[in-house]
Amino acid sequence: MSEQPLIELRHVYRTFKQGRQLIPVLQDVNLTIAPNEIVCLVGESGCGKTTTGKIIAGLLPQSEGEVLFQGRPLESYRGKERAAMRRALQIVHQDPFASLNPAHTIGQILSFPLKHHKMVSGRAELRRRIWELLTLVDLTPPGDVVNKYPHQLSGGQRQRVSIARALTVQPKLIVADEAVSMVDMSIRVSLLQMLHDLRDKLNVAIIFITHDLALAKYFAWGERIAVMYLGRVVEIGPTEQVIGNSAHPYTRALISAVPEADPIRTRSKQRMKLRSEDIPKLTEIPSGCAFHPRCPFFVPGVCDARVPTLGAAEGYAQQVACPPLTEGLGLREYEAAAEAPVAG
Amino acid sequence: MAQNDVVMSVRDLSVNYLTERGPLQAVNRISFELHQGETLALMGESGCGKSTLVMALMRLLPSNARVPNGEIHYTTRDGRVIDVLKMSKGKLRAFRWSECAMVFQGALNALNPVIRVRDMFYDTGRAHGMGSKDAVRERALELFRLVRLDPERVFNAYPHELSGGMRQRVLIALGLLLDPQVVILDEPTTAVDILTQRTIIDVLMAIRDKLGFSIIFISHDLAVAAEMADTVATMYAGEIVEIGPVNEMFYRPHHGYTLGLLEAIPSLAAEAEELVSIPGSPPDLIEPPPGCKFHERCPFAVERCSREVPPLVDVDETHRVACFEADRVIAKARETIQA
Amino acid sequence: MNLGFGAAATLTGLLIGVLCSLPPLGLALKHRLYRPALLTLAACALGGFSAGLWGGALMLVLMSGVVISYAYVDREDPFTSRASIDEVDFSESNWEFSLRKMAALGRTVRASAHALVRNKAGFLGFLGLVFFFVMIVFGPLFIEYDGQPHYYDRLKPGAKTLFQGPSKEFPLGLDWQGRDVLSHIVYGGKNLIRTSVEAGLMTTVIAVVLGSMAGLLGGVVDQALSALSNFILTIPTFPLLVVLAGIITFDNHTYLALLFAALYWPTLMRAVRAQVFSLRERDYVQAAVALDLGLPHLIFREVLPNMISYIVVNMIFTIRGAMYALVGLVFLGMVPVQEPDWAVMIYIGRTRQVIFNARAASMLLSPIIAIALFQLSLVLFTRSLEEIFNPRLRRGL
Amino acid sequence: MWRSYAFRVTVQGLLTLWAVTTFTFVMIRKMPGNPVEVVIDQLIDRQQLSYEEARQQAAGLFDFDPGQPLIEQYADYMNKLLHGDMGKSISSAGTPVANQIKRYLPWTLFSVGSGLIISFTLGVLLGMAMAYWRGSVFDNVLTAAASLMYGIPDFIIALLLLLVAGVQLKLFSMEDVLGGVGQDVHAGLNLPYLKSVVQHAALPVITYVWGTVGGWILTMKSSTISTLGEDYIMVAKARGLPERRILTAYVGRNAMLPLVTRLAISIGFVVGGSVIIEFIFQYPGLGRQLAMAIGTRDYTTMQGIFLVIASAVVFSNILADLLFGMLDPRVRVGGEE
Repeated sequence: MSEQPLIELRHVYRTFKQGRQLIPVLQDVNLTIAPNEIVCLVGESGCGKTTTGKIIAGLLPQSEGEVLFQGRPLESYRGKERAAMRRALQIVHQDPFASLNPAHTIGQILSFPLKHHKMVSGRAELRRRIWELLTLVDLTPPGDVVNKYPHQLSGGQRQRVSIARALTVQPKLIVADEAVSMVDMSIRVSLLQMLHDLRDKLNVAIIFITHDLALAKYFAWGERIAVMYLGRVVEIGPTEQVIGNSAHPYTRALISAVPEADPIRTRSKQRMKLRSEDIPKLTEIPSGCAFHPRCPFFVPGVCDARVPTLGAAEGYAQQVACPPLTEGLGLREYEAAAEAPVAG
Repeated sequence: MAQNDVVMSVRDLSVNYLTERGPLQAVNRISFELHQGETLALMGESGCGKSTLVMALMRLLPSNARVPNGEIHYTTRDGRVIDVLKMSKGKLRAFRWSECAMVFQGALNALNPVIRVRDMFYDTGRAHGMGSKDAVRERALELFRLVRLDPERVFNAYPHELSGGMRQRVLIALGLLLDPQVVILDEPTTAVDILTQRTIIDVLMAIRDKLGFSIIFISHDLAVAAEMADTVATMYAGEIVEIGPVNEMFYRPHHGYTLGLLEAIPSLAAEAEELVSIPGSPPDLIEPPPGCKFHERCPFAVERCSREVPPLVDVDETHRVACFEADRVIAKARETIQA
Repeated sequence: MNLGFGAAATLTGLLIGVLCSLPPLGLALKHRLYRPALLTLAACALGGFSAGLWGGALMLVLMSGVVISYAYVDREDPFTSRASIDEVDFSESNWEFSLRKMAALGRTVRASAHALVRNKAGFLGFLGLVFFFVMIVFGPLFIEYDGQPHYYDRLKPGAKTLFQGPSKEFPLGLDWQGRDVLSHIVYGGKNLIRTSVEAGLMTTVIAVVLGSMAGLLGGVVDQALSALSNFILTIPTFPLLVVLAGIITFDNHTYLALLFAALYWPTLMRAVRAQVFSLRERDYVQAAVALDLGLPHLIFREVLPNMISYIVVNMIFTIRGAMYALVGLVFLGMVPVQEPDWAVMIYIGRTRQVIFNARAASMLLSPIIAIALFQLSLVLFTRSLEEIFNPRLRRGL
Repeated sequence: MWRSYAFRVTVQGLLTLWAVTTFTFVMIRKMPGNPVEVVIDQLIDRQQLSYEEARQQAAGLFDFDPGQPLIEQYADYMNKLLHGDMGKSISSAGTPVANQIKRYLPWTLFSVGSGLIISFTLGVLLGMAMAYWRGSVFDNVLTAAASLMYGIPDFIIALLLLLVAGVQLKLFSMEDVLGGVGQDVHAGLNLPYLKSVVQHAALPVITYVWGTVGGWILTMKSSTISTLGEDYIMVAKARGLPERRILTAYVGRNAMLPLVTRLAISIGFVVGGSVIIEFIFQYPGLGRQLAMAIGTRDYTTMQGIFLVIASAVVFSNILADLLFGMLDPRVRVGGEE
């Protein structure tokens, strides 16, 4: 990519304190997002995708490593530049019921950032801008919602307001953290399509965080997907490749496990058998590749010996963190996997 | 009885909630039959009445709910037919769990946090005269093995010591303790991770085939229904708008809402796809719209839909739909869905 | 001439009130809003009468808002237009803008009034508080304070004995010196209530400031404040007050209130801190942080509006606690006796052994019932407060 | 984790206790109107002593030498305290404060303690019943009654009891209810004595119950209501468990959890929360003694009683923390949030 990345994570670590224990939530995460790009972060609960999103949005400092915005570390921004940088990075949360302050009307919620950052001059322009924003997120006519309180709107409408609020400050990047998972499925798609349209119209990049592979595939078609497991990115690359020609055994396991809304196909799908169904606790992350105790392609002495880093693998266009693949050993089913699955 | 293997037959069942603004029609004139060993999936979005319906089947409705009309007939293994809605309190208590058990969403707190898992099994066993604690224990450990849990450890654990997926499986085991004929599953795979969801689906299907009970499960996830169900019913605004065998429903939908849902679900297997969402939002159930409740959001709606309520009519022996424009829907479905 | 609080409960005050009612009244009549017009007149007159220019002006603003909110309903809002953005006119004159703001204020007032009336227990409490307010402010207009002792040789005119039960002439009877109990009730609540309210206000201010500091800043500040509050919470408050009273002389009511505040703040502070902590994690606060709206916005726009009912309810309970402690101190004789005062009436009842005098019942029961009623009103009133401050309940306006 | 949790809680409590002791110590010595000077003045006044003589006598009374530097006094005081010596009373010259406390504490413990037990039991039972039959006449009447009781301060109730039931209606004679025990009975395990004790404690106990039961009722009701809404109650019903079992192990136990902590904390206030009530009923408890000590400027007694009250609160807080850990398995294992 000749263009300078919008956001770059370099060896980012994040730990949380729980009692006296330190819990590593993110380990050595490297990620670049180009302007106007869509990247999906996919993974199960506890894989660190939300933490990554919060760090990118500037809501959480990293414990170690660097986060660069347009080539400079976030911490190096000062004064006006810092304010502009903060505004450029916005977040849309998962829960439409918690993301809007119940004490204010929709009009007020949108006017606070517009007024505070002097994005508009004068009342007429303020109201014009609110009208514009509400139309932009398909809340038409705006008069139906502008004077309402959040509790008077449906979940989908609220999520649109959240997006409009993020747009008030003309961001360059929006982190959408499970932004549609609590919305009814019949209207999810329209929200996703709206986000796509906004990306095209307003030239923003979107980081879309989800646990739903099919949704990620739909949203990031033609873009990139990163799969995370226990605080690390295990596979990243073009969506068509990651989904259609997955490299990492974990990604393969996920894809084989997902049921499909197609009775014949879903019943005839090949399921991958894991060696263990237990997800390790974050306090006891296995050595080497964190997936090795469950991985059916486990190679003793390789997978549990060294922590894999993302790299190219033969036959795959994406990057993958799997020693047998990156070191050219290839995947061979582990003998024990043929036996009965281990009880949970 | 027309068919001998019907275990549960629901006719014309309605449930209203009393609210400040007036009665809310949560379930409206629903009828269906559940056969032995059949898995029936009730599909629908939040607020469509699916939870209310299954609560009514076990008479677990909250105190502000009323059942103005309807019948629920249950056939026991020895052929007796029970009217669930007319049962006395004592008989109802015996009916619950031993004939018809329910698996609640395990990620929420469906297990009493202050007592051990084993005590919940003992309680249930004692309440239904299962004999000694040892008998309960033996059965529980056997069930734990079936649902792929470490029997001894889980049996003596407190709920908070178990992960979400494990709790869900404990609930499944608890539901099967008394070998019921019907098991109701409430969103069994919602809010659990993908790989855990896979385990639960596999476990459920394996023990269903082994023990031979019938399942009614409610979910908003079409994919799970596609995988597990024999029969699928779509619910919209308190009504069953379409019901039929799983392949019929997924490949030959006759109702605009069923088709709409199918067109809104992304698939992993497909290449780049065109998805369409259903415009608008579900209607107010206190003052529902006249005619077909879906007509305001339906691309197939004609003038008649806003006047008359479409009756549930047979498409064929097993497939029924409540839509005036079913022909146009199926024609459209043939274009978009390739089986 | 004094037009401020000095004009309270005088003809001037009433006149101020009526004058203040004229603008909204005129507007209401012009729009044929007769019920609001009547309410306006009553509210403004009462406001002026009870607090002079301050009350009158406040009512003038509030009632204008109410009237405008009725009259403003049909006004066209550009947001409702379905035309394209270039065809809609968003400009608004200052006059229209202030009208819109006034109408919003009026709607809030109306919603609060509805919420107040909706909860029966809360409304009862409100009426109780209004009763005491009216009694303290307007009582002196009609009842003269009877502070001089009367003795058997010169009984109060119209009295038969020193301790006289309720009669037509003396509705609450006479006390141990033959003085009119009613007058002591009317005059004796002011200091007690004022000190309690001051204590409640000070406690709330201290608790909210420290609690928000602990919650928002965290770290060392939080730990230090938590340790301090834990320490104070461990000390039994009332015995400490009693001990302190043995050492210091409480002759200044504001000092006393301050002392209460110094001992009572930890409970509320911990609650505020916990609330701030939980609110800080809310998504909408996080969004405000991401939008870089600044600390004042976070405190005053995002956090406080969602805590206000909680804080006010707690303040009322603190007022209640302060009054309890105050009466207790007086009862034990730990505070210099200053008449007229409800608590002092009970204290005298105890020290003069009239507790056991069956005829003195009225003199003792009157302040007891007054205190009980006031405290009960406070507790009941809190029921309405939650509804008043909850935006979810402001529907349909 | 559980061990260290208990340890942490205990250490915190002891630290607080130490802080309270030091605070009282400094307060009594450094507050305006120096109590030592007050006593010296009194002695000069009453016994016509010279200042030096009075100072020495006062020092004897106070059990510390006001002339010493504060830090030495403090070391001395703490040393004695650790050996269970709380000094001697000033007003009833020579009686060790510890003895006085031993004499008055049982009365307070008996009256407030039984009040607390009755009040808690009543509150829990009624609150739970009200939550079960929510919206019924029974619930509405009791809710109103509970708010009423909760709204009125306890000493007001005590006075009303005396005035209305005693003085006006003459339901009992003052001799039978005021004080700790009748004068014509001999202390010991005999029936007349016990009867007299119970009779005299009746009014204070009724007052405590009246003043606190409303709070227990309302808390238990709301706690039960929120428990009844939990999924596991629904599951228990679906499992066909008998009502009684659901009521005890499922609803009761979970609904009681928040109340148990409050009960433990209340136990701490049993010792000190009764000054006014004991005063009104002339009940020979610790609270009344504290008030008397203040009235007579008996600083050593004051300090001693205060310390007892504060330690009771500290220990009950520790108890509350530990008890909660025992009842709720989630706290027991995790120990952290």
